[in-house]
Amino acid sequence: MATEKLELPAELIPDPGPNRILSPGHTYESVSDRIGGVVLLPLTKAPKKWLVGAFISFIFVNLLMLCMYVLFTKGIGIWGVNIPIGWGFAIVNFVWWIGIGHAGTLISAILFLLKQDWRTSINRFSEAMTLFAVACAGMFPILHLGRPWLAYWLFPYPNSMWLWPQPRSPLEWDVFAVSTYGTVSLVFWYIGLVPDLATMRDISPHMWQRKLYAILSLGWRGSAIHWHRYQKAYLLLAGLATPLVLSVHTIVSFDFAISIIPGWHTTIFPPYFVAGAIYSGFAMVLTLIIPMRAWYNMRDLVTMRHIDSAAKLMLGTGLIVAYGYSMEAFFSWYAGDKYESFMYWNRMTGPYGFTYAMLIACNIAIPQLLWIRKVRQNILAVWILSLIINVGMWLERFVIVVTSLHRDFLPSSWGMYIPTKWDWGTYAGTLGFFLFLMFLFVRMLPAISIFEVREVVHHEAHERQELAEAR
Amino acid sequence: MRIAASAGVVSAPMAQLFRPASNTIAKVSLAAVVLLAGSTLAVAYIMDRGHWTTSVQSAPEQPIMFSHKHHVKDDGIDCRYCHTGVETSHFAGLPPTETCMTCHSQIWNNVNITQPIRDSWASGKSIAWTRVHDLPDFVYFNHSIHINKGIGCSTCHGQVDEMPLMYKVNTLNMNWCVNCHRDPAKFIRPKSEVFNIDYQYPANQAELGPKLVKEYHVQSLTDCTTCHR
Amino acid sequence: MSQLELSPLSDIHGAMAEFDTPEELIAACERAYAEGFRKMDAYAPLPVEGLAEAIGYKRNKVAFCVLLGGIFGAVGGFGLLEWITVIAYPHNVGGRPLNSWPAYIPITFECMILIASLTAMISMFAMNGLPKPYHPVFNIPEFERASIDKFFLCIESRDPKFRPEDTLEFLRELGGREVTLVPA
Amino acid sequence: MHPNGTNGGLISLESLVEKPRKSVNIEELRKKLSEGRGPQFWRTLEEAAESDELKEYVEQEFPGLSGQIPQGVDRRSLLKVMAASLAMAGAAACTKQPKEQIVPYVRQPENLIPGVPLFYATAMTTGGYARGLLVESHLNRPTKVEGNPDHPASLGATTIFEQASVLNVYDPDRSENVLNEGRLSTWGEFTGKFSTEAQELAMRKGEGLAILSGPMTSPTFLDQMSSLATQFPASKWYVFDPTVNPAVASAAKKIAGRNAFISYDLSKADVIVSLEADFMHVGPAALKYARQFARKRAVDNGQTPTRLYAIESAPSVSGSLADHRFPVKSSAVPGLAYQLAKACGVNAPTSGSAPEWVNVVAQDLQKNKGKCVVIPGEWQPESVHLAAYAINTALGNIGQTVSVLEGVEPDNTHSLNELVNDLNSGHVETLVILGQNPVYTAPASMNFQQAMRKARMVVRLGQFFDETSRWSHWHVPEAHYLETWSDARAFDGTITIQQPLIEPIYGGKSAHEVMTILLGKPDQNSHEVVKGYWQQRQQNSPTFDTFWQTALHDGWIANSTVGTIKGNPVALPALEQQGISGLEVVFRPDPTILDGTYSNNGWLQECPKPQSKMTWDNVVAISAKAAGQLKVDKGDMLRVTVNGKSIVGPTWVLPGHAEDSITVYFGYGREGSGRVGNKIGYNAYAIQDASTPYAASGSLQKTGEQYRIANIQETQTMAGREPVREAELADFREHPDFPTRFEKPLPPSESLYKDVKWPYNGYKWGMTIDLNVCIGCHACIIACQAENNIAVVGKDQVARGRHMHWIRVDRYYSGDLDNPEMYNQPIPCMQCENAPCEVVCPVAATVHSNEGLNQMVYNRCVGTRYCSNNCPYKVRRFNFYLYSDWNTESLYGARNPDVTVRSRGVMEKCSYCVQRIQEAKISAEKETRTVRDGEIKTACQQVCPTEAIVFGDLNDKNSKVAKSQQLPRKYGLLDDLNTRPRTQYLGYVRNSNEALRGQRGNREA
Repeated sequence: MATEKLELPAELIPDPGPNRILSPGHTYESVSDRIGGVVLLPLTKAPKKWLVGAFISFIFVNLLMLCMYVLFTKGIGIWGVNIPIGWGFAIVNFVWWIGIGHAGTLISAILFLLKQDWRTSINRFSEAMTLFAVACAGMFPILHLGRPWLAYWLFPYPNSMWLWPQPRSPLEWDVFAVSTYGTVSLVFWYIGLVPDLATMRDISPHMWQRKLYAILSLGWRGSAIHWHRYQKAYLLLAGLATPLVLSVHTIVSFDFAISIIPGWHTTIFPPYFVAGAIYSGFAMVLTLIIPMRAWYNMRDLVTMRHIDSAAKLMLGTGLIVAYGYSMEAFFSWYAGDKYESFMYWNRMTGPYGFTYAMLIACNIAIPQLLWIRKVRQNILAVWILSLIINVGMWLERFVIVVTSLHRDFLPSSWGMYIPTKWDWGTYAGTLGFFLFLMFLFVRMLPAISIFEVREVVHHEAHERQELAEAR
Repeated sequence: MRIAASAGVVSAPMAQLFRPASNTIAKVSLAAVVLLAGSTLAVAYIMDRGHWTTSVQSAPEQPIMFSHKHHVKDDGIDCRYCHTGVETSHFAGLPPTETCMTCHSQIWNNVNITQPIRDSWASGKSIAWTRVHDLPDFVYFNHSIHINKGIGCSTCHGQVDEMPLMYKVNTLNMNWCVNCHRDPAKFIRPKSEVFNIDYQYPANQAELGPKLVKEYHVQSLTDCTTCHR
Repeated sequence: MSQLELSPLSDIHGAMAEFDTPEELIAACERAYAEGFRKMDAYAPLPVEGLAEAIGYKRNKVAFCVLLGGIFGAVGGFGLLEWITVIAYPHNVGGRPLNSWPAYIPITFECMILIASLTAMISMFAMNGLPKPYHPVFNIPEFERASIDKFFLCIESRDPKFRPEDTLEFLRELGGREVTLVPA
Repeated sequence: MHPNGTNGGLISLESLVEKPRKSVNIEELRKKLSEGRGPQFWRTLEEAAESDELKEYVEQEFPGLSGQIPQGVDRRSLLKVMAASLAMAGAAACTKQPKEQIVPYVRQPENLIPGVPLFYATAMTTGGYARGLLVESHLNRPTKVEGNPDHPASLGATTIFEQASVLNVYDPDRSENVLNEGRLSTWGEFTGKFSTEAQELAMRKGEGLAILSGPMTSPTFLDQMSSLATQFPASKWYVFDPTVNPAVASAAKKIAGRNAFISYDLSKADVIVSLEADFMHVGPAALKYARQFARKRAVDNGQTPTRLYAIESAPSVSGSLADHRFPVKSSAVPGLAYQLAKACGVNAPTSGSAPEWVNVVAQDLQKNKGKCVVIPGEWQPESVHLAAYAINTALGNIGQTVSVLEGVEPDNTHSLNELVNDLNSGHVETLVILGQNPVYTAPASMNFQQAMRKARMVVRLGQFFDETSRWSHWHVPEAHYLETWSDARAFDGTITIQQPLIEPIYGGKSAHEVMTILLGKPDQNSHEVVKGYWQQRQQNSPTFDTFWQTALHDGWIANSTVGTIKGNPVALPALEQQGISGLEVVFRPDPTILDGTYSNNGWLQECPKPQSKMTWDNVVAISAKAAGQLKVDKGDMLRVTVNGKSIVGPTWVLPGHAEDSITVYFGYGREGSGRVGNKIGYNAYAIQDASTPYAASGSLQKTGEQYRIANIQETQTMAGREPVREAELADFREHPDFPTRFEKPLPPSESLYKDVKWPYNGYKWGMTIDLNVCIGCHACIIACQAENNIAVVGKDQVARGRHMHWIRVDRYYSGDLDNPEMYNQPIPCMQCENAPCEVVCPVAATVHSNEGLNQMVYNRCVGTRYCSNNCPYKVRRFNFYLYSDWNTESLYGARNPDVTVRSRGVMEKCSYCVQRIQEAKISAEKETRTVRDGEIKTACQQVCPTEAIVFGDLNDKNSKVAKSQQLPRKYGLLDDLNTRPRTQYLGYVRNSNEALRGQRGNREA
């Protein structure tokens, strides 16, 4: 049923439960209006929670600006990094953000290839999340440079020094991996948006809005042949994005695995980094989409079904991560290398032991609750669990980066890492930046892929028909 | 009864948003963006090597309108008369006022152009020249070794005897240095010819070069620490 | 009717009919194709299985372009690294050989993906002739619902068998509603 | 760049000093200035600034330089200032280089070629005794100090203090003006006032004239003093130096019957017993002893290495190398010395039975009659010195390993105690203090400041306007030893003429010049005084000029050594008390800043203290046991009380420290130092009592406060890894390859890369470090800092783990905490052939050279710090901030023009002194020859007193380094990582005494 006026449905729309990805009774038109309506909602009618949230996150954006200013004027010394711990929060956050990004591509690409229908109403959202997460991640490798203004030296370009980057370095691989990942995610996201932009063009009340969306939609008119090429291209992109998403975190894990530092030099890193990435990614999706579907009263579009599946996926990837940890521990003992075994012992019982304990709790122990159906059905529980997992995955990176570095080979050069207020500020800043972009996104673009939901409507119509015929 | 309608903004049903021409505009503007990006890079590339950046060919203002042309070509003064350190030091050396005065206390000793020399001599204050061949301070260039291995002055400094005012003929960029360091044979000359400004590379440089390189035991040093310490 | 006679063929883009469901549209298209119409296009707010085929669309070249893009990216990427490390400025890096090919695989792979994906997007839009903000079909007010909930078939005047009256009539037969001519 | 190497060797400075030179006439200037007083001074200055020399004076901080240094050339070839801005711009894309000025001389000094450094021979005195030096000078700026290989007290090495003294020359906090009661005055004004004073004094035969100086051996100065004594018979000369224990001299005097110096020859000593003597680190002959000890300790040539017993309270540098260390209270040493004497057959008035080990040591000594030596501690009372001499006599060591040399110090001097008494009794009217800073350094019990104020006129000659100057009527800025003429003698009498390398930057004056005023020749400058003295000493012989030139050139005057004289053992006086019962507080000068002389020297402040490796503070060192009892740990504040007075300092648990004994260090808690040295640490003088100056009984309480100590090595145990490998002599003889004996061979490297062999055909630089002789004196650290323009980062940054030293000396303990084994391990860059750091650099800022150097290119570095993470030795240092001081112009002068001054955000590390390698290669190439072995010395190698570091070309089979890397004792640090380090180590061999095995912790644990 179509909304008469530009308002969110007043009455609380019920959740159709864990078996349906869409409430019954939706038509092509109703989905367009419900999803498009959110965007066309005048600011005055926007939910208060949205305003508050956007404002708070904007404050944190400014905090980020402040931190960057101080960083660039004073130098990397404002952070807690030192010798031996040359990498601190910057790299921890980098890996964390990149990991979060992975859920988006996973949902939109891999689940697409696997024909998982429940991805439809969350893929757009999580693709956006990917983009913004990668934006945050991409910041850190530059910020953490001693001379960030020379970051362009990492790109191969002809210069009067005849010098080029050094492609044996995993950091150089990162440059390519992250920039490729960012670009491809953007392409993927935009292509998915085009038909919906056309819809927005046609349902916008204001001429300027129509013109704007018209330009963004490149004049899409839904021609059958266009659709045909479109779907082919989308399929291929999905096919390309899938190995990409795996490669990116593999390469990020190489940043550590390629080195000789005990605790870094590990062959198990790539698989469990990827799993961990998806783990944290889904956690973040849930952390964001649960409040959002409540605020915008979209329980009929983002249903328990989505949340349930996401929760199950977290449980699965979480177990892979757990396996990773245990393998690490096992090898450090089995390899019989004195540095390795000391490293792990120190990781568990050393000065940073508490982080390891917390990590195990957040990433392995607590999430086991997801085995219980009741927990998966309880929105609040799932949301809290997703938060815990986010924290846990951040701790994992902290443990890997810091506890491995702070006591490596020569006892004489062992040291401690104490994050400064600027470390925390920058991290909080990127969180704000990320959320702020998300808030803007749900305001300005259809946060759910309209045309794909239409397909769902179509399929369900079919099924109903077939049922009828069957009877 | 659709959002647009209900909002009552668009009374008349929507017609075209754009004129037919806009199709062309759209495509052209896309092309323009690509071109713009490309040309920006091209410009940067050119600027990087251009004279404005490298200040090649531009003679900076000097306290004295000193003419190498006059002193070298007309008067036939040898480089080493003023640049005394060139064979022994990394720094070729700049003539002290004393050196100027050896002649200019006798000749041209009352014209304005040489006034700064006499002032410096009287006041004991050095003459502040503007560097023409100026390397970044993290680059360590050693004149003496080049001179001793048969690299001529004019190879880097050009036809100084044709320069009324001193200017750079080479960029002194790293690629320029490395170019020779990779294959000195192209640029080496007999030691006897090092200070000969008018030296022309012989036709058989292809054979002569490698021969000299061997004879003078010239290594083609492309290690970073050759210049950066 | 009357203004139709006046307007010469060149002023007409084609004849358009509106349908409610994909199924109707496909049926209509197949009929039209059977009728011998070739220059026509169908419009839908969602991708519809078999619609393109119904109006006689066959070869989709996107995949081929992407393949080329991928190959170019991979070769280019690996070539660049080889050139950098072996020819441009050979360095002894940590005692590794100049040609440390295993270390170049990640970047090669990324280059492949990057170029391939960009080709996918560009070729798709290029072949679809987008961006195209102006198109005659937008002249029909109802057509805005083509991106919402309605399905359209447009037989274009380019088609040799196009006769305004007959074609409109034919479209009505097909069960199309709001059948109109589309001014060019 | 080695003096005997390429750069024309040494020449005298005279031509430079004496040539006519237009420079700022400071006298006129000061006259002008003296019109303005105090606050108006600056305003006056600006107003007056139109006059040329004033402009110069204002523009350049150091007028003295103005005539000599052409600024432009500086900017280019020494300051490297632009490095920063260019680096910021990347020096790559689209950076237009800013215009730079270049300024030639007006009159170029002969024998000076801009760009080629010169070396001048001179000497620095510590406690009055000279150590010969060769000082490198760039355009008349001293930049680096090296030892003079031909000088007996140096032998080519130096201590940290000579190295760091260069920095003092340019210290921006040095006083620049003569001050009269704190108001700006001039040298002229002072000369006037002081001459009149002198005349009055002369009328009273010098009644009430007191001169206070440090120990002096300068012949010229002694000559001046003797003429003072004739002109002012009633005047008195007092000598005081907190870093010198008068007992040493007085004991020697008793033994020889006249001023004497007891010197040891360790090259013959198979057994050495140190009675709390840090003989390799402290004292005029320390470097000689260190060299001899090291040579005698060599194990590879089959000789029996020397065996060292150390009896001491706090572990000393020498003690850390001892085969057996016996931690005892400092105050118990006399008693033990007597016991030892008794056991060696000396009639010593001692009762009670000696601990077992004393007898064992005695037996070992007996076994080696004539081939052993007992060295008394420099801080021990006379009794110990007498006992030691008696033992040496009894063992027939005199003439073998011990000799008594004629003293070179004057014997007509008086002590500080006497001065204080004379002041209090009002006998002193005019007090001239030359250099010393008694208001700060005198024991609190003397209350010197109160006493000093009783004098009518106090004249202070000092480099800083410090505690003493503040209470003096006149303050005269003192010239640094590199700024003025003088002379001095080494312990064996060798005389060195000290020649200046630079005009006094801050217009400082020398002691000679102050004396000339008293002697009525106010217009003489120190050059005239010194040269004059020598002319008349040579009876103006015609050959004087050649004599003078040679003396200046060589850095020492031929056959100026003193002869040996006969000494007789003195009957040992009875000991007043057998050590201090209860807690003993030991007073020592700080290992790196001494009595406070160097407290404004950033290099030395940041130089880790030899034992604790902590910086920027003085601590209260206590034994592990005591810490356990007091329940304190590193950083817990302790209140130390010595008869009523108390100070509060942070705990440092010093393994191997004697029980019931704590050590406090002088030199900190200052007010009158400068921006570096003020307001850090506690002032130990405040509880020092003149009656028990070096060891007093006291008490200790925990205050409960915490204090942050900045130390550069947190973990000092080997944690199961074996960075240092050692063996007993016997085991070594059995298995010379002990360090690598139990090492598993590396697994066959299975790599995707075909086994690449990079040919290092040309030079193949390598380094060997002999752990058997490294005494951990840290000279290498400071030498490296001076040579490579290494920045000082300050306490906070050190505490955050960001110190910048390119070479560090790791200290490891093993065994029992109360008396552990101690090891020193210098760690420069290993220059790995498979360098892990290089592979991970994304911009190729660190790559390998064809000679196997692990090159670090600052101007290419973007600062990812991955290289440091991946360096298993953690030898890389990072500029987290802009550490190099770009603002203090005076400090530019101290920089080595051949090394880039690093800017913010770049990585740096040991380069094997690549600038020296390049210089040597270039000069060799010019002569179309290859570099000779020993032609290149790295800074750390050149300064090392024990020759523990060898550097050279591994491809040259006859080079010292190639040979040393053939030794079976050789091993690579963390070899199992297959990094193939070029820096290799030689294992540590302990020559312990069977009878005492396990006396010193059990190594096996």
